[in-house]
Amino acid sequence: MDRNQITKWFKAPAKMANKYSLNAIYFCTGCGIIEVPPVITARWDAERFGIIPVATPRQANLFLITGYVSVKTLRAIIRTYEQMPEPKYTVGFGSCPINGGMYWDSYNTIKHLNKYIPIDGWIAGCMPRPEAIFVAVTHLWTLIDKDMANGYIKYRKNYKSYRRNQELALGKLEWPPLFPIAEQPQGNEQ
Amino acid sequence: MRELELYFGPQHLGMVGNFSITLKVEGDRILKAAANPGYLHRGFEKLMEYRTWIQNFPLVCRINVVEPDHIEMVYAMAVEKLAQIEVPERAHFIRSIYLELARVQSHLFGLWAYANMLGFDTVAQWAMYHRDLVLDLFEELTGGRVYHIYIWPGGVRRDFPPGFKDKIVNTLHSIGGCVPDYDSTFFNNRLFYERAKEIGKLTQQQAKQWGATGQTLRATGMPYDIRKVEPYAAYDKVDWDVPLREDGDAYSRIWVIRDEMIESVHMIFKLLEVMPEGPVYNRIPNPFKWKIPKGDAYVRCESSRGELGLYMVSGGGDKPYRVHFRTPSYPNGLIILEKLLKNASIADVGNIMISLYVVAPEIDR
Amino acid sequence: MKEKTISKKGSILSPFKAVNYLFKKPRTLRYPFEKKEPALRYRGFHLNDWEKCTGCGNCADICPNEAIEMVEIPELKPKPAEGIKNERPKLDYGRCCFCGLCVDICPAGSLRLSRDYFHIHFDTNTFTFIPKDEKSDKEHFLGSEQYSILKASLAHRKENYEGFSSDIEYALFEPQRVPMPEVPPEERKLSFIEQVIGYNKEEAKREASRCLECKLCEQACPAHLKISDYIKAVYEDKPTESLRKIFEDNPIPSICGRICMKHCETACSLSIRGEALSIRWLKRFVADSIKDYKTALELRVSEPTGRKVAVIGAGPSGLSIAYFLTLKGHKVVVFDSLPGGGGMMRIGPPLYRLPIEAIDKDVNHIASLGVKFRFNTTVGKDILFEDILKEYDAIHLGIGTTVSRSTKVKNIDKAHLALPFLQANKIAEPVKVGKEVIVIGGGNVAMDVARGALRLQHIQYPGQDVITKTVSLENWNELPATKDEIEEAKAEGIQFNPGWGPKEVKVENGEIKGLLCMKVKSVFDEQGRFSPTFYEEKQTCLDGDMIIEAIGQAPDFSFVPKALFEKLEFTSQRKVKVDDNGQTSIPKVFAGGDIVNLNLDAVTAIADAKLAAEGIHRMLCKR
Amino acid sequence: MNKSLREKLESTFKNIQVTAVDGNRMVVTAEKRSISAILMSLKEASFDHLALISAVDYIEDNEFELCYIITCYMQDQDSEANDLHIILKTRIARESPDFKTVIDIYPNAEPYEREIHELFGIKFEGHPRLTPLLLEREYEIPPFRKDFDTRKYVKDLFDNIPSVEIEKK
Repeated sequence: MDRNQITKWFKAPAKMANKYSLNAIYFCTGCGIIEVPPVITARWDAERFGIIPVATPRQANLFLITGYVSVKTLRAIIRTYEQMPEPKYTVGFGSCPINGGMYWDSYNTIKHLNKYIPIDGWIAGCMPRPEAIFVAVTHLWTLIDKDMANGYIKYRKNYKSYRRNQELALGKLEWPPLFPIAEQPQGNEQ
Repeated sequence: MRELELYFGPQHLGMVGNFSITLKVEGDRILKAAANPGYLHRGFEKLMEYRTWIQNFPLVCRINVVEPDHIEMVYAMAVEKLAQIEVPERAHFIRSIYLELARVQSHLFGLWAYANMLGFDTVAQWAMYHRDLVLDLFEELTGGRVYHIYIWPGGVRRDFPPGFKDKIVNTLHSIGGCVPDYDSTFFNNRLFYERAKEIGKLTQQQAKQWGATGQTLRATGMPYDIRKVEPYAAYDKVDWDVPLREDGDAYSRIWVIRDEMIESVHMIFKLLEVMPEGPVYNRIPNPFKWKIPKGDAYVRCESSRGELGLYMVSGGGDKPYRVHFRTPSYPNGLIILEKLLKNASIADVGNIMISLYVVAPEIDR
Repeated sequence: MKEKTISKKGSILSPFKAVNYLFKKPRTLRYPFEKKEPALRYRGFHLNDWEKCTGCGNCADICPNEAIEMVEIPELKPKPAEGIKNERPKLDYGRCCFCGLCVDICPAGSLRLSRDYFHIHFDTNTFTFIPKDEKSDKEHFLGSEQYSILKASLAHRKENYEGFSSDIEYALFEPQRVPMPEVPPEERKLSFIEQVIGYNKEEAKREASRCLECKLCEQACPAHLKISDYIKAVYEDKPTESLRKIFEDNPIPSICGRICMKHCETACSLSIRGEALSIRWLKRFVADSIKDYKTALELRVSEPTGRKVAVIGAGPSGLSIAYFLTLKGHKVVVFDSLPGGGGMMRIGPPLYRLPIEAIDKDVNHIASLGVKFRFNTTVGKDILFEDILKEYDAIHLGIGTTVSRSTKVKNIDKAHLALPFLQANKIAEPVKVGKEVIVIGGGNVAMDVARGALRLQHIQYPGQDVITKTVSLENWNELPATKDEIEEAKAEGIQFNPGWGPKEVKVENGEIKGLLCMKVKSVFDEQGRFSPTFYEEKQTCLDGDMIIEAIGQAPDFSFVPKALFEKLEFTSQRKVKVDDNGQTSIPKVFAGGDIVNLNLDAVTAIADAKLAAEGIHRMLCKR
Repeated sequence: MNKSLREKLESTFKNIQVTAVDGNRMVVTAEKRSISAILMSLKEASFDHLALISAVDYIEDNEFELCYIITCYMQDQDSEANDLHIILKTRIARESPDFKTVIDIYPNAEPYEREIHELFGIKFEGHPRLTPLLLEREYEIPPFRKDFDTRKYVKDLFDNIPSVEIEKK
């Protein structure tokens, strides 16, 4: 740790704490999850980077969207994402959430994940290797440092259009909006 | 006590894979369980109708991320059967070795999941580490860690790289050397016995009735293994045994997994010894013009979880007319799991599910 | 079925054996300080060698995910004749699944996968890129000193880091062509039997199945035939449909299927690492497998327009334009001094390459459409050009090059000229040849002459020792004749003397005794014009009792009246100048074939005719 | 076994075609109404493992084909039925895709029939729960039918969802 790092700890302790304790939500959304067990176990050991899997979204601040997202999973992902406390970061794994990947013509997978929830970083590969996951984490650190991993703020600000897209893909959503939507002043719980 | 409905998954620590079970519980006791798959449904069988024969080859392995290799194998087998393509002798051996490596890898993954779930973290770490060593072998052979895209119609995609035989032997020896440690830490551990014995018990009659295959069936004492019943690749070229257990509970199933792994390693050694030299690939026709005559075929192979079948219909064109995969997790996850969970306790859901080795993407396809 | 019995319950203490792992070295890879190199076959990001890549687009066609798109690169120059497009693949890593099918199908072997796999970015637009490699992109491919994993991305890659690459053994295309059955050289040199036997149905189908449908050949073909379509039809066992596709652009497939210069096969993407598709032989197969074109094609001739077109010369361009214009409803009359159609095809290619029946098949079909042929009619002698000009609405000149050039060295008047020699052999009484024939020239005509002379020698002196040799200015690598021709001639026993220029013909007692030659210094001058220079002191004498000159031909415009001829404009390469419609500087007069183009072959003549047919049709409709 | 089973089937049931495609495979084509009886008799003949129920949409014939793939678990080592599999095929009309469930014969038919109901829209009479299995959205045409064009569907639905970034002010 160089001197720069130490001064950062003094200047922005919350940010530093955030970035070095990324708690990843335990949710196997797609096939990229197969590389997560090696990453969190002995061979690669993600704890060196401060990443540990946690059981519930309430404890998590990192959401690894591992691969393709089917329509049914999208509902679960949105639910999970909305339950995570801020600040929260999302990383999309592999080709599929970027532009559909292998399943570009599937009737049941969504093609551009960033139309439905904000994504802070994407990892190329099908699927990304453990090394790429680590490098992605270091990139995420940089983004957090520079305040560029601001997906959750985007989500709050543009919630209306995110919600509209979610409804377009999923039909009616059974849960109330997370943030107030200006034009339709419905109940704004949470 | 009041009945209530409990949603188990898809985001749940006890759930491996994107799968969910709706439980109707009374207190701790499960009255009724309904599997709720579909979180990973991509409509493979529909997508394949839109892709040419060779374009399907990289697609199919994505059906099952834990063990993509057997899916490649059934696809290649079905195409070879429909198009009547001969496979060179050496390719048969390479396929067998490769599939057995895949079985070892997949069982180690299953062991990780099971040990992790039962709280044997040490064993889980070992299993995942050793699985990674097998993945390194795959990477060397095929160029991919997880999706190998290696067995294609007509043979295999590349021959062994130089010195690969020794690498297999070395890696498997180093994994095999740890078997006593696994045994003492996990398999012969009293805690494992206590936590798994009599959990999710299945009689042979029930297993047959509900369409079980693989170690779910073999743990009830039925020596049903496609590699013996209808030998494919080079499985009839060497001598090997089908590991069996009698009790049909989670404990037996995990023991069968262990024995199978060891048997696979022995089989690989035997296959490496008798493997002939020669070509490994009979060139398939030009992929842009390749048409397969009208017909249908059902082929099957023994994946690490049971019978993996593929029913494929060709309409005489450059694309399949219909494909349907019979995946072993399908009866395991949708019938047997539901039946076994009845009257079980909530704490045993993960135990039963992982001992049945339910792999969600395989069910959803 | 061992260990069938359930093992013991186990001990609660046994797991403590694992304690000894506390004293072992940790297995964790301390990434990124400790690294594990990806395997040599790793399938990472793409590399593309832009110099090798032809832009054929096979990778885009085979991609199951439509991740590859061919994009035009304006900086690159397309070279259609060599089969190179200025398109290069563009990858979308939001689609790619790293399966490597694109690598296995790449005919050039230019597309490979590297062992790089890092690209992490917050912007999805950065996931599309046009792959290059370290050869053409020094900026983004860095040496190990500058390369850092933490910065690695599609724009920051390691050089010389190739992974999964193409292997011809495992390629998805078939590099070997189906061998064409031929009469062996020892047998064929004894007579004028047709050398190539032709594919049967099975062989043709097998050969057609090799086509990758990249259509580079269609660009290279001067007449732009729909090659991949007609080959596909051959593969699908639909010869009629195939013939229809051919006739859209080429009305003389039986001729072209034998003697075409196959520009298409040079461009064929299979030829880069294997053998080109036998496009010409497949065309021949289609033409031969259909007995009667007319019933197969069911061509419909348009309503008569009442316009009349005169075509001078029944060669490939004349036949083609007659065909195209007749279909459009014009009345066409073809004049030719020879007794049959085909023009140069009728006299040039010897019988072992192009039998008369094959020519007549095409000519008769065109005649059956209503084209009137007036053979044995020499324009300028039997009918005057001026009269034709008056009588017809348009005239097409497809007269070809009918006068053989001569070297004009000393005593050359004793030698024979190529064209009369070939013509006599093919459609008249064969020439009496000597036992030792010298052919001057290194082009295809010289090969025809030499191989024809050799056959005549064997016929006229059976069982005796006979020799045919060629002398040419160009050396081995520059011989203008095609490789196949040279190989076949060599196999038959023709001797070659490249790099020698004739000085004089040695004559004793009025009989040829040999040819005195000088060593050639250079053939072309600095501007690339033909102007040979010689080492005067290095001389040799070739023995021989007969000399045939085959050094090129010139057109014969003697039938054109002087006043008109002066109006006729020529290009700097001594070719008749035509505009975009195929029209010469004389109104109403169009031209095509060898007098217009530099390729001097049949298929280019057809291309000219197609253009002129459009031009004439447009002109006639306008009035 | 192969031969005698074939003879037995042909003698018991009328209007069925039995073809042995190769050594270990038998294709039985039967009419809709005799399917349960055939399955019953096959089960008695020790073919106790229903491996798969599949449906194929033959849109040109305006019919669905249901395929029951039946093999047998090893009963005894010498049985020849061991490596034999039988594909039992029947056609049903596309307009009225109704069929009877076979759960009473093979209990493991349940999820297969449920899936076919969902993806092909074939109704199985007597099935205890024909609820959605895999799909989340509702489709006008069941997605595995040949007239459902997934590429068009994707274009119409997913490609028309606007991206969020554009609207940002």
